[in-house]
Amino acid sequence: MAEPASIRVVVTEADFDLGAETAHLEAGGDTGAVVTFTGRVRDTGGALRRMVIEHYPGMTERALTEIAEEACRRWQLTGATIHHRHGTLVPGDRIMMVATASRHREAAFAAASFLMDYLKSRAPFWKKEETEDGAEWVAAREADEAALDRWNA
Amino acid sequence: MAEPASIRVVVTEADFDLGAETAHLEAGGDTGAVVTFTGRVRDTGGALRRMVIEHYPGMTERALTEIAEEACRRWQLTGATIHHRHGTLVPGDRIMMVATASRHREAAFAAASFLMDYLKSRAPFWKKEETEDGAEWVAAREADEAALDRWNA
Amino acid sequence: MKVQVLYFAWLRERIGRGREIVETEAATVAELVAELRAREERYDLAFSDMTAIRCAVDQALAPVETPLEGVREVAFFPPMTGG
Amino acid sequence: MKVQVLYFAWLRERIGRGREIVETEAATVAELVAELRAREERYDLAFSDMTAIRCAVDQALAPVETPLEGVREVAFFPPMTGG
Repeated sequence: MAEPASIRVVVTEADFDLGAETAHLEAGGDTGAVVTFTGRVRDTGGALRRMVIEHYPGMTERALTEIAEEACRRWQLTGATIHHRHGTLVPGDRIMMVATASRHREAAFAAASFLMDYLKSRAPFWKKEETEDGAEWVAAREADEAALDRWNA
Repeated sequence: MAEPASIRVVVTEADFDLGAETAHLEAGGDTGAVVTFTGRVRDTGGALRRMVIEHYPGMTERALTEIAEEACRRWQLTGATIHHRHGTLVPGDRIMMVATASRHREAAFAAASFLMDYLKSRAPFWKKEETEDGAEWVAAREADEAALDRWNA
Repeated sequence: MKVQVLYFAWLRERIGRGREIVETEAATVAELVAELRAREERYDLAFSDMTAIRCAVDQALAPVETPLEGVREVAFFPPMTGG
Repeated sequence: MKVQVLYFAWLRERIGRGREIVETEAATVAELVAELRAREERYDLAFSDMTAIRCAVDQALAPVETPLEGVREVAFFPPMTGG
């Protein structure tokens, strides 16, 4: 039998080290493929001053862990990591990352994409963008909600 | 108009730094999403002693650059990186990585998956595995060739 | 019974607080919302379009029809925008 | 004409060399393969199953029907296994 996948969920104001997180995931002997996704605050034409990310402490960690566990049920993963920041960020800052490890690339790609789709619409984070014209809560994209459908076909 | 995507292709015996490569790709102001894939020598039950990767100098760099350029034509990428090692590796060593950067996650995921599928079957690398029972060239997987079909539907 | 009620993002801003203890006899989350709306205008305005609001019961997403019996924590917030 | 011919992976091992300059009048890659096979048994064996062999002409993948006119470099190798 394969070892159970190692799940790691971190919610913090601090930045992360993608190389170190990936090296950690690679450590299992049966890992042949690691896929990562990194989200970053875009500098939308210089208009954005800062982004504030609010979350729901307690539920956030629970939701992210459930999403990671679901990914491990759907694919044969050796590990899955989610690291999401909250607090105040500026353009260029990293917002979050997911990483998935598996024997082969297909499972790692599918699982990373799945984690992102679910995290976008099912984990309790809210982004507020501040420009010189004021502050505004980011609206949810319909495309993000629709993206979940492909995992339930 | 968007700036042209920055393409980076490296073929070397040396290992790479995933965090540094990703940070390099993130540097563009319009990059919101970076997806990476890392391939690694699996420790298949302790049987594998080493893996030797042969390649076709000249054609390799050309093929990888063409694959990256094709990805930039198909998706709106801000950057694409391919780093592939050759020479002698041992279990646990990293073999290669691709990274793609874009405004949104969908393009970055699709392009990284595309790069991997094409690289597997169209870039001139050959793997030889050495166990205590001898050495054997890795056979191409039919699934890898079939994976190209989905990009030409 | 006493329920801890939490508000996030623009819902928190409109209501003017992030959390409060609510004494209620509501049978469901929907009834709790009706009670809150009847209480003050800022609640009434904040909850005026329930299609723009999501709900979590004891830290798990749940529909507004969910019974409140035995529930400790209810949270209201707009659709999530993480990632 | 003179063409540089390269062999990789098990094809290189079976033929016993990685590259050579071949003097040929072959019109296509397929004709070049026929000439090589006629030359020595190790070539004949190495090229006995062309479905297991891929070909590059001037460093780009190409079918064996490709004309040799003006070509500087032809490479033969098994299906690729990178990544």
